[in-house]
Amino acid sequence: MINDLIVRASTFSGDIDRLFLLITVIVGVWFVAAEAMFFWLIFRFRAKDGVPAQYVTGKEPHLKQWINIPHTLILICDIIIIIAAVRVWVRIKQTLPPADRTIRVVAQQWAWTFADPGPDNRIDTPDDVRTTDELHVEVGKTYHFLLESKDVVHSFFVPVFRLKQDADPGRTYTGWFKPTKTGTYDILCAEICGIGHGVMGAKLVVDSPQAYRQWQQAHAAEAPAAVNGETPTDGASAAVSTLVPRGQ
Amino acid sequence: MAEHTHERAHVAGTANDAHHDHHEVGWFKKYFWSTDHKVIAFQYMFTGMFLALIGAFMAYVFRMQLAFPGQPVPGFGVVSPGQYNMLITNHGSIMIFWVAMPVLLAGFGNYLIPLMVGADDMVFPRLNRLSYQIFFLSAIVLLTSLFVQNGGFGGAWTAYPPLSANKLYNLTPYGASMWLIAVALEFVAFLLGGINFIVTSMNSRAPGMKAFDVPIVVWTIVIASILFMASVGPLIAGAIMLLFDQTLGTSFFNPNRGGDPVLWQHLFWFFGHPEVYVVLLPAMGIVAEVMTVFARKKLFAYKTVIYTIIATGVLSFFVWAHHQFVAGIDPRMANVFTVTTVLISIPIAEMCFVYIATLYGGSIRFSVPMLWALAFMAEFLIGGVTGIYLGASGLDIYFHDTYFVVAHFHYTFFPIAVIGVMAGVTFWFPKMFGRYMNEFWGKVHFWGTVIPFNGIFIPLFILGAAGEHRRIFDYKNFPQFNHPWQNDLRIFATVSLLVMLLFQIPFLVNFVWSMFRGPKAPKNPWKSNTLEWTADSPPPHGNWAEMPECHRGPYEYSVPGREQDFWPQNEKA
Amino acid sequence: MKTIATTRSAMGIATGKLAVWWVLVSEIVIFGGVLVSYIMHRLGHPEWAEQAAHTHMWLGAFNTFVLLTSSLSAVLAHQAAEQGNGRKAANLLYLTCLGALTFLGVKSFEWTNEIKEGFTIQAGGFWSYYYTAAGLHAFHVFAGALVMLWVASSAKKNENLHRVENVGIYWHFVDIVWIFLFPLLYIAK
Amino acid sequence: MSAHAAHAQGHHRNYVKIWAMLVVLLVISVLGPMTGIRVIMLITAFGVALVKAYLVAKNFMHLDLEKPIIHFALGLALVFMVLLYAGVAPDVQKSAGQNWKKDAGFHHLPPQPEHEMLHPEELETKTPAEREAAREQHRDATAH
Repeated sequence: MINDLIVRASTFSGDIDRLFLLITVIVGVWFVAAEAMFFWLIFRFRAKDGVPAQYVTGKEPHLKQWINIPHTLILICDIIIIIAAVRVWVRIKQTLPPADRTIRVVAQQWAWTFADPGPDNRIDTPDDVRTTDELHVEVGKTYHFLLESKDVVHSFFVPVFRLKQDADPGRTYTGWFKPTKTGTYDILCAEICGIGHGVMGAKLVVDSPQAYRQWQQAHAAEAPAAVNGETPTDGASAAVSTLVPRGQ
Repeated sequence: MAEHTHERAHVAGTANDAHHDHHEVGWFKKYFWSTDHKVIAFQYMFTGMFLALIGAFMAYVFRMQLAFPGQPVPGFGVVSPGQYNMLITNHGSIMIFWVAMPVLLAGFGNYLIPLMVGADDMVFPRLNRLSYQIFFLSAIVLLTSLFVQNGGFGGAWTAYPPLSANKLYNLTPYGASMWLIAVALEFVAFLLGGINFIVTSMNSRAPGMKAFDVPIVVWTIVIASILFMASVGPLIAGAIMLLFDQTLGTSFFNPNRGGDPVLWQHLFWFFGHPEVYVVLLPAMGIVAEVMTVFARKKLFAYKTVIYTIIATGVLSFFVWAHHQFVAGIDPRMANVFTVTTVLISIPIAEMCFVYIATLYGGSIRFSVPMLWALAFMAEFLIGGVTGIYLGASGLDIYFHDTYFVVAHFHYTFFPIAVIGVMAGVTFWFPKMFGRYMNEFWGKVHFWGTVIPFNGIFIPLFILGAAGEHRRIFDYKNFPQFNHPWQNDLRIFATVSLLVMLLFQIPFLVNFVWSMFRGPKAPKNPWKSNTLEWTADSPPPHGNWAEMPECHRGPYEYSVPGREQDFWPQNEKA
Repeated sequence: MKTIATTRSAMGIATGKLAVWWVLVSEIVIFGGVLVSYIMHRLGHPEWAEQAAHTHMWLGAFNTFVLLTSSLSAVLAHQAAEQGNGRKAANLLYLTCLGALTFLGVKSFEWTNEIKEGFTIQAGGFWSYYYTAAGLHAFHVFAGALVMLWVASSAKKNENLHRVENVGIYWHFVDIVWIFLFPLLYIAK
Repeated sequence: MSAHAAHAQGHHRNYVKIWAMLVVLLVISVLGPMTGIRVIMLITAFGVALVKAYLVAKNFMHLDLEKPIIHFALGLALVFMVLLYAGVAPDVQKSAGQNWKKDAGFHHLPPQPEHEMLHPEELETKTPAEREAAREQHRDATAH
């Protein structure tokens, strides 16, 4: 149902949509049943003069079962929902498939900074391609992202990937996604981060392999020069502490 | 058991000149410095209603900004991003801490507990007055925080550090600290108030009133006070730490100097989730009272409701991190919390089923309080049901901090703080003011509120499912959310809000007019059983000349073999 | 002006004492919040131990002794109040307040030295928790002393003797909090 | 038996004797850590603290004579604190988890000077017009 509203562009976005469907079916059945019973009782037992209300203590077995049976059925439905949800959670958040490419995502007050590993496909090397507010990824490749924040809590949210992970300052988060559909989409900050929270969007471009290689070549050429001569020290802090060069 | 049989109210005079022996108190002493639990209840209720108008105005402003971005909002002007954040932060804070809590917990608690347990007042009247004064001070501090330099605090009602801790990040140095002090004062006020509620309902029950003869609304308000008291502690500690981070430069939540921002999230939500049950339970209690009276029927299973209330209360301490699934907690912990979160739906579902089952075999009269109570049950089911989506950790990855969450918690908070409260106000109005409210205008207000309410938040469910994230002042920066159909949904929601706000005017007029000029109401207008209906309307200081005793449970309606279909608690067998 | 509500005791517990127990429930969770956060950080940050080495363990020990003694005088005051001897109860309460003042005096002496040595509240994670936890406790000691003076003033005239027990219970709780604070702040090095 | 009679029975406790035991325990809890052995330090410092707390609660606060509802309420508060610890420690106490680790800006990153902050108008936005809009928004946000 969600994919009518927003396109699926990653491997696990289908899982989340199916989980949504499963919960909608289970919860929808219970909701309709409860509301129907509710309105039927209201209509059936509306005040009719001369017809007094009944004295029901709630201990009568034939009435108590109207509570106990739904009670146990809901418990079963809850267990089904829990199992389905945990399976999706484990697949997305707790397993890291081997990565074809690792990118670094740094959130700061009101801008996203991305570091693509560049032609040598190793992160934190001089040939990294750093861009602001624009992330190019290659369709069909498994990506790991190292997510950090430089100041306040932000949240790396890519609706088309159905992916969200908060970036708490002082921590590095590792997650993965695998794009399946080319196109230009949005990256959002889903945790309030001050006045510029509303302008803190970034562009996600899922390229075909050729387009991606072209983009990488074009940017890799100017990347070393762009880092204004300062030799980036290796290690995680390199990408974080150097202020963002004007990569386009 | 208490050995006194016939207590004389300390008011020497007979019922009608109950004020006789009191020296004639001045206007100020009677309304602003009174220790009478009914006057303090009105103080809480009117402060809550006044702040509800402010909260509603804020909602009006930022919904207009969302529907027509950039255009000046009539009555406010152009909304800048900083103002937008301030408006949503303080809309959330005001509606939860300064409207739902005072009206539901303190307003109804103060008014109903002494009357329903058959006491003349709270056990500590002066402490009760002090708790309102601290609450009033907290409201003043919050409202002034909106007008200080750089504006009010804009870091959301959850105030996550380092945004809330570092003035260079939130750009509202004074607003942030004043907001925090206001919230801390409000906690102190409700701790003091809570002690009064718990001890009064535990110790001051009328002779003969056993634990299971106490009406459900008293049970719910007492258990809500206990939940609040047990859950607010760590957040008071957190608030002290955050205030020191803001002002003294300590490093509790500053990651660069050894602190940890996730600690605040945990301390906040350890309080946050029990807090939503603190406001839910009194509303469920009010709905129980109203439903049983207008269905003329005994509550389906009194003990089951008590056990589900206690089960919900205790379980609510095990679920807090479902607010933080993607906020950086360890993914293995998320599995624990998704299990407890989805399982907490069982006691609540059980309670709803028992309420629905109470209607079976009833003789339902659709007067205004019953309409509100039934609407509460119908609307709250939507809120409860959509909670399962967010409790399922896998799905929360997508839905966290989107409008789906906003729509979900409005479908729980709105029935609690507006529909439930309206059920209570319209039901106890004759007792509070001795006059009837107008039935026709009551129904106009009812339909005019409930239908547009759905018009506001059903579109938000759809926008949320499309991935629209919350707290964004202008969606034209995000092409994905700038489609015409999304803008139309936002406009539809805003127009529904305007219609709903317009329909509040008939209520305010009806409320104020009926208070002075409504038709007189007898002691027991709805023919119900609980003790407050045995006192005069409005009850004098000290409530009864001769304190009532309790001989049976509160829900003995339509007992076979009796000509009347109700049996007041104080009537001898 | 006592309401009828206060005279009733449906639970069989005196209203004042029941209220004090509920106050202690809320205090347990407040101090619990600070201590749980502190314990987590101490276990997560072994390097705080060298910051903690600068606390004066002997002053902490003496303060513990002072609070234990004031707990003794508080319970003796309660015993005297049970026997109806309001004057003796009031004197013992004044003795307890003297213990509170000694505690606060030692603490202020201790803090001024530490701040002079440069260990202010901003000096590091440990010091932030040290001043917040001990400060919150000292505030409760001070508030307890004030309430005790108020209770003693009416106990002197043999009135409201039940209050002596209630303030005693609160005082023993403040003592128990310090019994846990002492090893956490001063000994865990 | 009403609470009052229970108190009479509670009188015979010799409070001074209990006080003396508490002082002895205090001395133990101070000398224990002197030995420097970590295990002894833990037992004496915290074990003794628990025993002292038990003594004060039982004898001075007469908790043993109190109604069970009080024990239940106090116990519940303590259980909630243990629950708070169990729920929060995996994130705050540990320095790494399944998909996260504390590093950037936590340990080895030099403490960021408080005043190093990217002002909104310096924010690198796409076109000069948008840069101007961001600058104007900031001025407007801090002006009102």
